Amino acid sequence: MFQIRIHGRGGQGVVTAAELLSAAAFKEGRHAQAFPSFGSERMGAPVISFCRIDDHEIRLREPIQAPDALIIQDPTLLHSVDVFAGLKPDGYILINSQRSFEELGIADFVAKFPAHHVCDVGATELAMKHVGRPLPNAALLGGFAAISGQLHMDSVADAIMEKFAGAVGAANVAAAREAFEVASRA
Amino acid sequence: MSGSSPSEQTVKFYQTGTHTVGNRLLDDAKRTVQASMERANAITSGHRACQGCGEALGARYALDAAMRATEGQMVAVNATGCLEVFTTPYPETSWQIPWLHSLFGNAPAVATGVAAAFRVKGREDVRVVAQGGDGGTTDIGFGCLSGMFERNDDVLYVCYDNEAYMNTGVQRSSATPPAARTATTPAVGDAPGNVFGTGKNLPLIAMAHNIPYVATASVADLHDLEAKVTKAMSMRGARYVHVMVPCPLGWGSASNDTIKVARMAVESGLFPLFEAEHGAVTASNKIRRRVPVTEYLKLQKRFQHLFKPTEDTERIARLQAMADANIKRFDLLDGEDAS
Amino acid sequence: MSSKSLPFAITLDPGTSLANETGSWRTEKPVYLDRLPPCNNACPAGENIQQWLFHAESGDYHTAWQKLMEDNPMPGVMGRVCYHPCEDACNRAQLDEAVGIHAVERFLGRQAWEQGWKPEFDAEPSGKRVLVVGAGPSGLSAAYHLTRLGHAVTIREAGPMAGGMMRFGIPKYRLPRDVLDYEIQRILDMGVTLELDTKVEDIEAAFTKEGFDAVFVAVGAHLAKRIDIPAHAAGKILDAISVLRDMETGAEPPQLGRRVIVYGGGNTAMDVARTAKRLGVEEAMIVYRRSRKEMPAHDFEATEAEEEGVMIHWLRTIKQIDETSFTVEKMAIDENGRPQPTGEFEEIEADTLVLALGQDVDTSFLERVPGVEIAKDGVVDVDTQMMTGRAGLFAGGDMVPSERTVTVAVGHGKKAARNIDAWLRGGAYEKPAKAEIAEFANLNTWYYDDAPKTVQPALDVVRRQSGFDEVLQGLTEENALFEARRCLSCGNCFECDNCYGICPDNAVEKLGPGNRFQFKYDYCKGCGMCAAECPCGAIKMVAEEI
Amino acid sequence: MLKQVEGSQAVAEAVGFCRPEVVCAYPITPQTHIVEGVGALVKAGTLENCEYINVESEFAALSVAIGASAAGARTYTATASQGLLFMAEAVYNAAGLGLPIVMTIGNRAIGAPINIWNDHTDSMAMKDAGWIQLFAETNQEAVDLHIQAFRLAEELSCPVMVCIDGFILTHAYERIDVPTQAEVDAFLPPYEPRQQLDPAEPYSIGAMVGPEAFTEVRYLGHEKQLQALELIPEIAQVFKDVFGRETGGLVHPYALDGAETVIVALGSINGTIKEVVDAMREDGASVGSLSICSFRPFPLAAVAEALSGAKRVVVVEKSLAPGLGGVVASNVRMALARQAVPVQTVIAGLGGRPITMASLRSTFEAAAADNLEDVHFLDLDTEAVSQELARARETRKSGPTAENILRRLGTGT
Repeated sequence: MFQIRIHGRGGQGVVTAAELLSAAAFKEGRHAQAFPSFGSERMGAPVISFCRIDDHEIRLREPIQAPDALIIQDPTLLHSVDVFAGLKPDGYILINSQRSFEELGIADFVAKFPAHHVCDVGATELAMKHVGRPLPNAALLGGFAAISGQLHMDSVADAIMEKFAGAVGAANVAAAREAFEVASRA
Repeated sequence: MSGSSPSEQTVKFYQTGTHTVGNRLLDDAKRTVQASMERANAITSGHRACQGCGEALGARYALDAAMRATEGQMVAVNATGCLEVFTTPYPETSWQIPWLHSLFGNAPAVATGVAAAFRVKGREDVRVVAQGGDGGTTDIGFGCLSGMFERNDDVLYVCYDNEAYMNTGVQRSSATPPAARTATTPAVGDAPGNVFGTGKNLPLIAMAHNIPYVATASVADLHDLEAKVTKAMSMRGARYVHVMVPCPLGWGSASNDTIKVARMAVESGLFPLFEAEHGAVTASNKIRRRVPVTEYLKLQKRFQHLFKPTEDTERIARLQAMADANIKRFDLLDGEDAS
Repeated sequence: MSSKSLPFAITLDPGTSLANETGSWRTEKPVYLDRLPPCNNACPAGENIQQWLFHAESGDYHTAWQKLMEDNPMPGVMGRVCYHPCEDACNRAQLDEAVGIHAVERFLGRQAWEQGWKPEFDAEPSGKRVLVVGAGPSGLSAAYHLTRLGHAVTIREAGPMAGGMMRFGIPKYRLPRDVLDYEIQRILDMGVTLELDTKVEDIEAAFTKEGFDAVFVAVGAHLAKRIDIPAHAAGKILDAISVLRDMETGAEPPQLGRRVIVYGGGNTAMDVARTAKRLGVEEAMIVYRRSRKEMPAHDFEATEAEEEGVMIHWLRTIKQIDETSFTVEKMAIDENGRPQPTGEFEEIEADTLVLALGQDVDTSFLERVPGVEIAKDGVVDVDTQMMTGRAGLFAGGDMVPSERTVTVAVGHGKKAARNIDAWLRGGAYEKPAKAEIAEFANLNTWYYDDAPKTVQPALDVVRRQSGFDEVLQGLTEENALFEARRCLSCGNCFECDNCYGICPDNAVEKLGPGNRFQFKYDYCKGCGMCAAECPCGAIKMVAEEI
Repeated sequence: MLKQVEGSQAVAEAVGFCRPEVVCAYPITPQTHIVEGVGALVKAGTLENCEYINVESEFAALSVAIGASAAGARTYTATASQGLLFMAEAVYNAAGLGLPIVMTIGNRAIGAPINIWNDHTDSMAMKDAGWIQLFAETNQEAVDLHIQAFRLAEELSCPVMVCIDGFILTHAYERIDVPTQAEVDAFLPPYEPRQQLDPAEPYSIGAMVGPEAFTEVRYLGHEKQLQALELIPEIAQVFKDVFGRETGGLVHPYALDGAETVIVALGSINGTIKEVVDAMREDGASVGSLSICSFRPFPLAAVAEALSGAKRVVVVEKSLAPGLGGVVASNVRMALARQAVPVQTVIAGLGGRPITMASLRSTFEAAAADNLEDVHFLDLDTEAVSQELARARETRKSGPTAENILRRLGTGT
């Protein structure tokens, strides 16, 4: 079972990201379970969502404490929340940032992980470029597909198109695909 | 009250004029439903209301009128209270119409549900009348009532106002008038009875919802009561009729004075009779023979402390002022008396 | 429907509470009753006024008239000349104004004439013959009622015309003669024999020789009272009765000169003065020793007289007559209401003095009849059955002790007829017990609409001074209907449905038009609302015996 | 048809396929997504002949449902937590009148302290109101139970609550086989009311019943629940025939063969419990679990039979009967009245406290070693409570407990 934990802030589509991941996995015939860190968070407050992916029915209902992957939609969280808590030693880290890990001040930490497991992508910029709004979640899913290999970019794209019809969907897919490219090159 | 064409006269100048329930010479249109041998008797005999119960009378008038207006295609919903208790103690019911009792505070909402059910079944010909006492209407059921009004559901709500919780033994409600003695506003101390400056005026609150029709009525004018219910049933949407029904037990009035007491309330101006449509007053019934409030108060033991051992002129004056205010506000006097 | 399929106890079949007979709660129970309306109670002729108004108010004038005719054979006359004590007693007077009963009665009389209605009655011929002496209101009424009861009646009248005081005492302008003639004729048409100019001298002979089974004498009071006034040279002095009689019988009207003094304060005095005015005298004066308050005449007659220009000298007595000058002394009323001389005098000029001081009965023809008692004031004594000391001889009208009005006379006629009938059948007439009076307090007048009395149109004064046209006009149908409908129906259910409508327990059963209502005592809790809200006081609460 | 969909959305669709005629909506987390979903179906015209009524309170919501149901309409509403308590009077009334209303409960804690997260206190507060209470283990079962609930309610003329864990199920996106309209129509016949308001048959419904008949009325209500014990498995069977899925029924036994320690629970926590059971079995422990789907009526016989082989029973429940312990545990003990089997209570997940596999496992192992106190509060911060108790002992005016603890934990304001 592959478990993803997504960190972000209210309004950044953190819950939607988990939903899209689960939808993409579903499209690949897998079982998936997405759920938010339930609460009454408002815009801007730290938010967590979860997604489990497996090949058979998922019965487990506990929050993900030892994730296989982390998606951090907002680098400012690095200093306010213990986003890395419980991350498996060979886990994956995807951070939404154009800055280097050094600049983010986590170079030493990420160094402990396999190089191709950690990546930062300027997803917000990509979103601005393609969608015109600073919503990094869809783009990050492309990045996640690239580094984790858990999902095909196409199923991520399908999931996005299903959630956001028409132009908005297409723009998000474009952002995701570019993020996919960026992450693949890294 | 004027006009002297012979046809007019046969009605106006018939001995009983427009005031009795019916009479042998009046054409049917001029009689009340209750004059008819074929009346519905929505509430039939054998109910357990007290002697001289104004509510039993008012309810039969209201519902029989509604029955006529709907040609019998009608359902009644009842809040908990005297009316419900005295009409349906197992194993007998006095109702001869489809009738539902759920709770004290939810009659308007239940009525909404009933109306919705008939609407969805394409039976919009079946109309819904919800009813309750002043407690169920102005207090515990107030939220549901406001909701029903606000949604403008196709329900006529009739409040039988006897100005206290009679079913539980005469406790104060928000419809209890100032100075009235109840079990929870006893006639003791230096300000005996209910407190001045309290209570709520539900007809006016109903009007504030902008619903199609609001009216006040009284068992003192049964033609008027019937006419208003009939008019209400000719409309769709949320409608509200507030009927004053004296309670001999709770008011300490003689059981045979029920109609007289109600009449004095109207003639003194303490209980104005008026109609309003979409939030605006459209008509008011003129006082026929104005009387001072004392004529009304003296008939009831609940106001006895205003007269014994000494006359409480100050509070009586405040009650008179309330009546005078109504008279002014609702323009209750005819022509020259008005000045 | 059956409740088998229904949830137990929570859901109930309609109307099942009928099994719960709440009548057992009752300590008092309502009962319907007919109280005696004050108008009926006050009517000297015993008319059932409320009942004939009840029919009139529904526009059924024929039934109303027939009902009226059961007690009074002359509605047209009565509606004009009766001083209507019924209206004085009318409860409606305490609400706004009394119902104009007389006007409706007069209207019904008019209807009967126009429609040619005949009184409906069915009585087996009794084979008995009754002689009525005197064709005045009393005699005519007796004859009428005796005929309704199946007896053969002969009226003997000393005078040339029937009607008695209705003709010889009441001027045309109050009672047009065509009305009088018509209603008298209607009585005769029922089979009554009338013999005019036939003075009965021998009552006994009527029994023995002619074989009448009973005799009713009602010859009235025709002898004018006289007084002595000191007169050096008396001017022309007449009596009121002769003046009024001459108006009917004389070749030409009586000569009264330019100025007339009528002496007296009764209705007759008023009639004579007003007649004089109509005959063209310049000054018609009335001299009366008491004040308006004490006069026996009805106030409206004095008022009408004054309207017509009659000058009334109150508190005066005539002390002396010298040709055309009359010395009168002013009087003053003492604490006992008696007039006392003041010693102050005045002079009044007049050509003629008409005495209107009342009448006495001519009882001479009865004095020979054994057993007949004559009272001290010259009237005939009768027992409660109106029979004199002579078995089978009855008397009534002005000649027996009572108020002297046409209506009282008509009432006597009816009462006598009933007694004579009972006597002829070998019994005694039992007057049915009176129901309790419907007092104003018994009514709930809220339910009656405001409806002031209709004013009968009156002839303008000029025409009243110049001719004998009837002063008061009749009502139109609309007005009569209106007036009839002002009746409060005191004490008698008129089916207003109030009790049926306002009973909180549906304990009143409506029996349909004309059949009134009945109580369902199984359910009546005895709250008393029906009695309290009955407009006319036809429901009474009575204690349940426990 | 398989979908990756949010639990609330799937339930909304399933309810829509049941063709409710009147739906009353009042928002309260975490149930809101469901009535929003149904509302959208009505607004879009997908769900026809349905009156969707926005009311002013939960009390009104169920009251409107009562009126609609009494007038013969298939009626649905949903609520949670405070909302369920606010409509409590109407909850009893609907059952007393025998109205087949179906209501979803998005299970949530009851304040104070105010708390929007999941536990079962709300449903438990109404467990004896006369309604049937079915608890869903998964979102698939949540969907299926609603379809079964309408049939059950209408056959018995008794209201049914379908209880779904708030957030855990209502807000989870999962693979769910959402049925088609045709399938539901094949399973659920049109509503034929046992009684209804009808001018042609003017009954009085809701009479006042005195001592002379009240006990009988209550007995009949009890009898109705006993009938449900028969009917629930039958309907589950019919459902399986139509949909090919085994959901609903009275209880779901899991790995009971030779299980000495059996875990009993309601709702979604059974998923995690099964994982724990599997893990422990792999390590040779003889544990199994029993998920109770029908809490009212309580399947005494079925539970007794399922637990007949157990040496000990641990009831994990998301509700607390203060002063007693476990509500479910008490019921299970009654089922085991004739078996000398210890039943222990584990109070877990109150107010949304995560229930982790680790905590459960250690607890079950302690139980298996007969080393678990009753009543056990899972993951209780003993330090926090003991300090607060000490403080309270010291000062009379100790202030509000909740705020004190938060302050101490440094998460308060």
